[in-house]
Amino acid sequence: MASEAHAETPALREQFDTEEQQKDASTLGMWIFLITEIMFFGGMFLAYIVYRGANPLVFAVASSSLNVYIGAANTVVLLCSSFTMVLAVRGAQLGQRQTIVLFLILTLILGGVFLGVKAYEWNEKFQEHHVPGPAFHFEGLPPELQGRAQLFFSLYFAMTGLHALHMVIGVGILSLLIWQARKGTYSAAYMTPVDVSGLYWHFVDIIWIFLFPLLYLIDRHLGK
Amino acid sequence: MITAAVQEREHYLNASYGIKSWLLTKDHKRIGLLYLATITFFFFLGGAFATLIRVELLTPQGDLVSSETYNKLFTMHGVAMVFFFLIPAIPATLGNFFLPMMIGARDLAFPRINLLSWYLLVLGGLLSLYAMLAGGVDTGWTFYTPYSTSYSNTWVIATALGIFVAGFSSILTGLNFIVTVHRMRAPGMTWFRLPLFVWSTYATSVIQVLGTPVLAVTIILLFCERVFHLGIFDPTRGGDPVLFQHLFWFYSHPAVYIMVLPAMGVISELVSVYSRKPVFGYHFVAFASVAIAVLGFLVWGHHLFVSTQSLYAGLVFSFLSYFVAIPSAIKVFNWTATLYKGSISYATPMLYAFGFIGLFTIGGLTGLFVAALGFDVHVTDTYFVVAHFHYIMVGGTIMAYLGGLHYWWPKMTGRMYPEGWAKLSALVIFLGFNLTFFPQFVLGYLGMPRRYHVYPPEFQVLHVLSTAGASVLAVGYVIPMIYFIWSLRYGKVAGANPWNATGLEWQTASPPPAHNFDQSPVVTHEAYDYSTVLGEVEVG
Amino acid sequence: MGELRLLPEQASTIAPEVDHLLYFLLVVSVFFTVAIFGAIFYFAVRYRRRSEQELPNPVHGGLTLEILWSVIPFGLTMVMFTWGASIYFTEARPPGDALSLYVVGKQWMWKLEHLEGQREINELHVPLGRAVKLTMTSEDVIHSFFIPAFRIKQDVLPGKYSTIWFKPTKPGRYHLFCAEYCGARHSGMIGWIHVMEPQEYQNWLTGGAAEGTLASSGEKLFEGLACNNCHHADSSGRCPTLVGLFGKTVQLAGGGMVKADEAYIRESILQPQAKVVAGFQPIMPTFQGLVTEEDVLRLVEYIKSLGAKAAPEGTPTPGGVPAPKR
Amino acid sequence: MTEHIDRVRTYALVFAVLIALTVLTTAVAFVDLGPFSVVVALAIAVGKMLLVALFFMHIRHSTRLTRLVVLGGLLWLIILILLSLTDFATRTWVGVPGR
Ligand code: HEA
Ligand code: HEA
Ligand code: HEC
Ligand code: CUA
Ligand SMILES: [Cu+2]
Repeated sequence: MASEAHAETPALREQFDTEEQQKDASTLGMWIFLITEIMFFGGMFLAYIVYRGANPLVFAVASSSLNVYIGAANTVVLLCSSFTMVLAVRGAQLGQRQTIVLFLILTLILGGVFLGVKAYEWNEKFQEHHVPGPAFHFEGLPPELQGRAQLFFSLYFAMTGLHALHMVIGVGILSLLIWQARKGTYSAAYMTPVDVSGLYWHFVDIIWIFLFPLLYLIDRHLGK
Repeated sequence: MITAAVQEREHYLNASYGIKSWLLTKDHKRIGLLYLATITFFFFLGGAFATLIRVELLTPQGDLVSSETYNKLFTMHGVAMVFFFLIPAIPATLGNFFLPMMIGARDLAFPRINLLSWYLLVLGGLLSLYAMLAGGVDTGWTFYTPYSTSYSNTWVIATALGIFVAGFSSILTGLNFIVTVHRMRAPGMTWFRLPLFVWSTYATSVIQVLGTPVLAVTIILLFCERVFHLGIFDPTRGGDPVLFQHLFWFYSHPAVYIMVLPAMGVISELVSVYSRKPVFGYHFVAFASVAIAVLGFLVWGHHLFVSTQSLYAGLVFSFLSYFVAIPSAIKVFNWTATLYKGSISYATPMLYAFGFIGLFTIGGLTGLFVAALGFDVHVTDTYFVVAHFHYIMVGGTIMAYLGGLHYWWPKMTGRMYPEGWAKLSALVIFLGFNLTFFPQFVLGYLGMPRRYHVYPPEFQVLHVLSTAGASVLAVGYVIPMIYFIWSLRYGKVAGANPWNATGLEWQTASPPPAHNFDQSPVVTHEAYDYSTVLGEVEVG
Repeated sequence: MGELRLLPEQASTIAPEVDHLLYFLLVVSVFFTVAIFGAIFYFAVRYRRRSEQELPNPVHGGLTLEILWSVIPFGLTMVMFTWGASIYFTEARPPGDALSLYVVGKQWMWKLEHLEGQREINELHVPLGRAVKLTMTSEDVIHSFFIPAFRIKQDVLPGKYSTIWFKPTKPGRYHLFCAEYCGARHSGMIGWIHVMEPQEYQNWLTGGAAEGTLASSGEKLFEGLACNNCHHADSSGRCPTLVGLFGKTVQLAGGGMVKADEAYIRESILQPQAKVVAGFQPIMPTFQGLVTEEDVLRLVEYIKSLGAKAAPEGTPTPGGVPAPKR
Repeated sequence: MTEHIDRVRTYALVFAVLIALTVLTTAVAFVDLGPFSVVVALAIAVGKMLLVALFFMHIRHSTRLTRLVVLGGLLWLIILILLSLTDFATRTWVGVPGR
């Protein structure tokens, strides 16, 4: 056996020399993962810009049909969850097990609320026939502009859908963290998973910070 | 240095036994071998499709297969070769195996993620394979809409999802490499002491991380359009098929540098070792890798010159395309200059390196042809383009890959390959390759469109030449396959450093121990300082 | 098996230009290829390893050398860029006096229409020495209109118009290919371009059994679809007049201007509400689904001809139909 | 990297500003600002992003490398969008359909 290798613990895997090296590596890894996410959503932002530029009026009309108050409320919910998340990470930095668990659970609940509201909104779209496809119908637009309205709603569903998917994954991660935190896995010395999950959660929040104005707010005055 | 008795010593291959010890391994070296097996499979699969394509094109009529089948053949050929062979080829096999060793690390930063990324490649491969067996897919490897979303009734979704999953594998590999190079270098291993292979693999990883997600989202949107009837690219709803092309090529152009940069890294190693000289202009070659990675992201629109993309965008993209040529030129010149006053050995890997430099030059220069707007209008979507990219991908990357495989084979297995056979096959491959693809330049300029199942009879002579070449080429590829397997048992036992190479990977036993080094290395020299590895020397 | 050629026939004004660029590119590449192959070969022989323990002196890189071999190739590439771009510019802008023709691609055939009303499938007859401009669209997927002898190619997309032009310089029969993969019979989507002497072309035009010019069938459609109920020759009523519209710049409601080209007229018919003319109500119904792409082309041609009537300075074309204004 | 632990007050303050900005951006949407509607909405969104990234994601205390990674990611997003717009934004300039 190699003389240098040491017994492996979660706090220090055998490929690393020091805990600090390991923590740095994990954090860097997470950030790199997040920039892949930027590019992932970036593709859809590009599509959005191109189509909004080509059909400003239709997009304004279509986006005015979304409920701003629900959107805003959901933004607040998500921001709250970011706040509780950051407190959970802080708890982890201080090695306070109770605090971690408490705030992670709060974050989880808020994430759940966000998804619930999103589900409600989606359901509404189904009832209003605002879901792209053969049954699509958007009142107030002439038949030949229905297609372009579908373009808006296609983007709406793709963007909020993929965002929601990220939330669902986040909820999964949170559940895992809660379970582990309760077991007492995390301490001031070893809290990297909490830390990097926090990064992920905030990132998903940032995406929504952009989706909200783009989908709900811009050009409402044109839509009237 | 340890050279004695390979058999008794414990190394990564005999540290544990059984299928499970392989399928659950976290050792980057074993994972490298798992990749090797996987991509070899896909290479021969893609090669089988290529063989059928070439046989079909022997005659102008479509007499071997139907049009539908032919279209599936070139699609599956492109998909298998690009996504499941060439993109993972060098980084995931040689990179996985040697990158940690070259920087003096015990493993990659995230061994579990490394294993996961192999599983993802296999999963993606199986999905695509399933699609191929279930009925195939016929959109071309470029999946242009609206054909792929609304018209094709083949297995588009399974294939696309396969590529999506494989994309994750690629992202994770890239991420792992970047973190490893930043955080795991041995003491004394500064950035400018890194072997050039590490530099180029690092640059590749940057592309993988920044580009692949865009392909992922493009596939997701395609998926949503085909399955959920969303209408992102659908022209009947005001969507723009050219937007799809932008998104696709935003990834797929940089992806060609994913395919060639690691190859360039291998060549830098080979040229240095077999002329026993440090790579001429080390810093320039190192930075050229990074420059190619960055500039490579600015040129994707050169695939869209006749797509109804705006004239001005065409100008911008053509202009920027020429910037990528410069770092490539720098590399070629520096490799050539490295040979000057060297001590040049004709070992097989070096022959492949010569082949690479020559064929890459031809492929790259014809890249300049197609980057010229007025010229590309005539040759785009003809065999000229087919020849251009095969020159780089087959003549270039595969040559480098084979060169690297021969070079590191003793380290990986502890055995030498048979030199005579190896030289022979290198020669066969070189000749077969040129006979296959050179005529295609002429064909393309004459106007032979690509993806054509039947063609006007005046093109036949050149097609026959090409097919003849492909048969020679196939033989050339089968020979190494055989002798590599043969050498596992009967090859000469290799010492720790049969080539007198300087990389850290050569300072440990062949095959290496499970943790790579018995003692963590400390680096005190620049890369490629051959005076440190040759015992007594004759200064020449 | 046919004869073995190395270059395709040169049959348009663009073809020699592209070929000249090819020669330049070839010279540069052959130079570099020979230089590099030569250098490798020479060094490999001259400096072959003579003993196993040989250690050459390291040669260190020089900044001047690096700069030299970056700057010289860069200069050459800029020549390539400019040259290529200038040809591309020419290709992108059809001359004003070009003969107008229409192309509709569909899986897997080319439908071509002359202003005079002749319709052809997978064949196109054009006069020698006269610039020809094609306005193209597709009914389904992307195709690409490719004539190797003319060295031109342009994709043909569903839902929008694209343009290509050429000026044949040599009579004969040339391949027309579809160059963008479009499904099962992509390789069957081929045809012929016949370049004829102008007189012969005239005979061909008059000889064919055309049901009236493109514009006149457009006029019939215009009446049949009751466009004329709203659009009158003068701007009376609730609708803008279409006379003299083509080529004009139109003021849109809600600000913005648009040039009334083929694409705009097509959109006005299929998506009237997308761009509404300033001062008018968006009452025009859509004709999407009621008209085919070919019908739209006829209507467009009719509206263009209205433009020309109002502008008598338009030069008459061989077919007798005045050319559209520049 | 030595651990830097922010005070709860800092987080609470940032959080409060974020909520305020959300209310603001929603309210502004009902005012007709013409083309500035987009500008204001995006400016506020960018502000919020910065707050989340700097404070909640600790970029304030992070290494140079991490910052470089983040900036790189944003730069690449800009490349994707701007270079694509060289096409979409100039489609009508030549005045020939499809060029
Ligand atoms: C590994 C793969 C690889 C690599 C490295 C490249 C490298 C380059 N490619 Fe290629 N390309 C492909 C794979 C690759 N390509 C593929 C797969 C396609 C087709 C996809 C499809 O449609 O299916 C394609 C298509 C393609 C097109 C579109 C053609 C068309 O569809 O019409 C263009 C256009 O600009 C292009 C340009 C270039 C350029 C300028 C380079 C440059 O990077 C080359 C730089 C190298 C050199 C210049 C040579 C070395 C230099 C010297 C020896 C010194 C002398 C130099 C000078 C005088 C400058 N490529
Ligand atoms: C890494 C990428 C890669 C590689 C290695 C290759 C390798 C080869 N390619 Fe391919 N090729 C592409 C990438 C690649 N190609 C892509 C992206 C396209 C475009 C697809 C599209 O249009 O969508 C393409 C398209 C393409 C075409 C154009 C088809 C068309 O447009 O109609 C042709 C035609 O000659 C061709 C030929 C070959 C040949 C002869 C080889 C040879 O080098 C292969 C040699 C290898 C073997 C022959 C395998 C080993 C031998 C055996 C297994 C023997 C046993 C064989 C049998 C039992 C059948 N390729
Ligand atoms: C019900 C009345 C009506 C009918 C029928 C009608 N149009 Fe129109 N059309 C209008 C009005 C009103 C406008 C101006 C407002 C707008 O742009 O939508 C207009 C605008 C146009 C324009 C743009 C004119 C400009 O100045 O830019 C074109 C072109 C056009 N119509 C063509 C047609 C064609 C071709 C048909 C028949 C196939 C047709 N129209 C049928 C009412 C009509
Ligand atoms: Cu039409 Cu290919
Ligand atoms: Cu490219």
